Amino acid sequence: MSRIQESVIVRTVVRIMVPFILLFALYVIMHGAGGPGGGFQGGVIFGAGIILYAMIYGIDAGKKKISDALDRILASTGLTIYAGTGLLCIISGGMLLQYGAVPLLPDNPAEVSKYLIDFVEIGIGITVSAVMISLFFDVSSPESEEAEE
Amino acid sequence: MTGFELIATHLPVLAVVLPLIAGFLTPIVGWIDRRLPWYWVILAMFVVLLVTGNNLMTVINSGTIHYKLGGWDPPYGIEYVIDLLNGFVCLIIAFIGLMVAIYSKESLKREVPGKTTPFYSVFLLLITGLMGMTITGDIFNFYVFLEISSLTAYALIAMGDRGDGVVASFNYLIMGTVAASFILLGIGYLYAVTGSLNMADLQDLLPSIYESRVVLAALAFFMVGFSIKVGLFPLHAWLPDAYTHAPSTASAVIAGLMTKVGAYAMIRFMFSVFTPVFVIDMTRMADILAWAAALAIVVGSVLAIAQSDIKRMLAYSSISQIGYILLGIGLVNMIGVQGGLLHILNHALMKCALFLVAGAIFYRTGIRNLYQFQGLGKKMPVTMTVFLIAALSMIGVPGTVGFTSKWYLALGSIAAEHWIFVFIILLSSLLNIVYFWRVFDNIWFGHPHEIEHLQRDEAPLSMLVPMVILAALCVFFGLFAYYPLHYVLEPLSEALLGLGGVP
Amino acid sequence: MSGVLDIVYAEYNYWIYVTLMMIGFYAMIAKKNLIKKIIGANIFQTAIFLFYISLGEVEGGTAPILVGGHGEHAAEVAHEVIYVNPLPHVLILTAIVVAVSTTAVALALVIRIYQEYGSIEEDVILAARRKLQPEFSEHARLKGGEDE
Amino acid sequence: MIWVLDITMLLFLVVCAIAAITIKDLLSAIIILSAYSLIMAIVWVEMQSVDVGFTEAAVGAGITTVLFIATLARTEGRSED
Amino acid sequence: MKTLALFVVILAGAMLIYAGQDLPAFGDINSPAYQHRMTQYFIENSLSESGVPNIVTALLANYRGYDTLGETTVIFTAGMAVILLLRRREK
Repeated sequence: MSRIQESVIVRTVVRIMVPFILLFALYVIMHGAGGPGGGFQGGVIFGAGIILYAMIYGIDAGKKKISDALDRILASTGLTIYAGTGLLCIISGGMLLQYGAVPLLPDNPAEVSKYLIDFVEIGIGITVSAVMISLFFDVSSPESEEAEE
Repeated sequence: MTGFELIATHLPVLAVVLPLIAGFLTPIVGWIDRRLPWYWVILAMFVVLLVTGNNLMTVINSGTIHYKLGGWDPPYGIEYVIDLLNGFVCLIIAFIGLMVAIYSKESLKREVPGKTTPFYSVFLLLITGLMGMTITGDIFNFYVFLEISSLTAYALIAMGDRGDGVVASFNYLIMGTVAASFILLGIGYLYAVTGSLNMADLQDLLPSIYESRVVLAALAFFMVGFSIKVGLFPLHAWLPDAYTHAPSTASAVIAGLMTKVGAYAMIRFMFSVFTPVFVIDMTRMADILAWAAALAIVVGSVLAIAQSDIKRMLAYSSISQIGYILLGIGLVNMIGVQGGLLHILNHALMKCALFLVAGAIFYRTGIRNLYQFQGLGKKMPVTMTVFLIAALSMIGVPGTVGFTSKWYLALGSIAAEHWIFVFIILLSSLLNIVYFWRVFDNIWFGHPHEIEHLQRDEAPLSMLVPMVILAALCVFFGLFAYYPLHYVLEPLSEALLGLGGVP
Repeated sequence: MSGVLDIVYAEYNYWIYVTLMMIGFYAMIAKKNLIKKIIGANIFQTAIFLFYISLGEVEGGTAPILVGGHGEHAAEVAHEVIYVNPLPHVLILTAIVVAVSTTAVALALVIRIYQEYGSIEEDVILAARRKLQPEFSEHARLKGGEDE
Repeated sequence: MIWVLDITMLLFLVVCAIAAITIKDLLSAIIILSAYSLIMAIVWVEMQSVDVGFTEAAVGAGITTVLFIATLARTEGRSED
Repeated sequence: MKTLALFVVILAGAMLIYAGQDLPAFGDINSPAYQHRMTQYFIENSLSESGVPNIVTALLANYRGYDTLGETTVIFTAGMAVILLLRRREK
């Protein structure tokens, strides 16, 4: 449509870059425990990667990758992971979100909480990226109104 | 540990987590079948009602409940504290939420067609936000849930009248963001001078630095922020439009609950974060609040008389009713505080009922202008009886719950030797009669020419049931005000004023 | 002279934050353009975040990521290094997310308002509402005294 | 003399903020807001709060700007004040 | 309207400056926020109790994990709200 969207250079660069952005996003999510980063930052970057793709290749192409229904389900899934972890702690006899109570490695609660923190960060990442993508699609595309489901 | 004991331990947190989980699973439920979300919401709200009821019973029988989230001792982690005050408010939230949820089925089909699934999801998240604000014992956690409830409220209001609804919602958003930012600022100030975020811990740490200007500024920011949230008089500009143009379901839940929770938060911060000594004697904040509330009572009632749109009239009357609650708190004597707290229950019941009635009239006739209501008394007798009872309660006729709370407020004013407040309460009751009389006059004695063609046409059953229950409760608590007063409010106001806050 | 400079130096963050907050707050309530209001809200909120982060700052402190790796060493190392206060950072991480959510909802509302009225200027919208509903102008007149 | 740099950046923040609310062209205002967020992120990283700086760079300068510009594309780009 | 706004803003600013005199100095290690038992507790125990070296992550996901659950909910709410506002109705 616009000049930028037709430019071969931009299209090629975006096509090459997007997978690396997504990879970096996953790295940021998983790296949250040891350094700066975490579910939010990673989720936002992941969303930004998809948004970049959709900006250059068009909203419809973006929606082919992540449809509205999938997006909605992903947003719920991330929160389910988080809240599910919390409930798992309750079932294991602890308080809500008391990671140490989960009997994964009975002798080392700190190690358990390390893994569960990673797990929870993944949940946050999924929700955040799904919501960011859905926000962009909704705000930017008049045509999404008709194309709903 | 048996399953039952396991659940019993975690009931305090389930009051918040259940609507949360139900809220984000609603899109999936709606994806399975579009008719399911209504049943889903009813189920969720019913379970939440049982949970909060059980919590309040536990508090009455065995004292304050502490729940350590994540198992961390306060102040390191976040703590949930349920005492009489928030147990009571939570029960109101759950109950009004359930009533409105039942009512919403038909009304949403008409007013928000085709969007019921996300609407219910947002509705449940609103309940989550209000619950979380109420239960929490950590001021930053309070802020997070405050934002959940605000965001959902903006979305719900925007679903109302085309154009007007969105503009009202945007204005509310700007005001709400200012309010939330002030509250965040106040939290930051308290953290800067104490290093803590836990309410109980703050209450221990603060008295030694009450001379600090930072603490005073924090209190000022909290009070301004909450005043915007409850729509206290000079800061009420967002409220009439928002209540008028929201869908009737949203009006009922927002008018019934949002401002009550705001008032609760004000009480909580005044008496449980700061101490009565600070708010009453050192800063005179209680006096300021009482006078502002008295002003709101008069101005709200006067402006209500000038309205012809029924929802707008109810919105202005909300401004004056909020004044009653805050007046009671500002009086800071036993009987006045009891009156103010009882008015939380009272106003939630009757204002919710009135908005539901307005919605039912709109559903059947499409009319909101009260001068066109002629003859509705014969067309929709049950609905109009509900309206009559709720309005009488609003005026404060003996035998309704409104009478009891006004009576206590007047006694409290006399005890505080503020005779002017007694006069204001009487004056406002007269003004209430004036503006409700116009409606009664049209409904029962007017000649039906606008809606002549209609036969006797009562609202659908799913709308009638919650309205009738609410009206019945207005009368029930009017006749048996002893129960809430004796079991909850008397010990509560003693704790609030006596020992320096809720234990 | 040096006394004044010391005060300014010791609290310069604070002055900047107050200035930014006033700028944002002013834009929120005085600007007629809806997008400008949202920009103001963003500046207001970021200013508050700056205040929080300044609270956490400790002279000579390092970022709150434990150096020296894992296990038993970590506790020893923790005593040797001064870390800045991590709690304000956590609070602000949460608050940033809240701020972006509010912005998103506000922008969605702006789009809806534009669809309805064809403008994002507050006074044009007000005029359009007056024209659409005769009843509204009555309210506006009655309300005029207390709102404006 | 690192504090000179600090003060310069903070003053630049104020300049950006004033520019963002006074400029009549909304696209420019938003780009300036984005620059403001980025400088803010740098200030925070300099204050040793790396996580928050990272987030602000991703959220404030990234997503918020994208959403603003997407909104502008569907509304109008000029402001009367 | 503009003068009223200016007045309100200056009032708020004056309040902030008034309060600012009593705030702890910038970067002061003796500030109440740093000296509160919480701060030292987090720095010393976060690794042994949560197993992650980044204290901010430990706080975010573990000690104040419930705040983060709320925060994720806020994001989800925003997504739902925008869907509610901008999408046309389902068929």
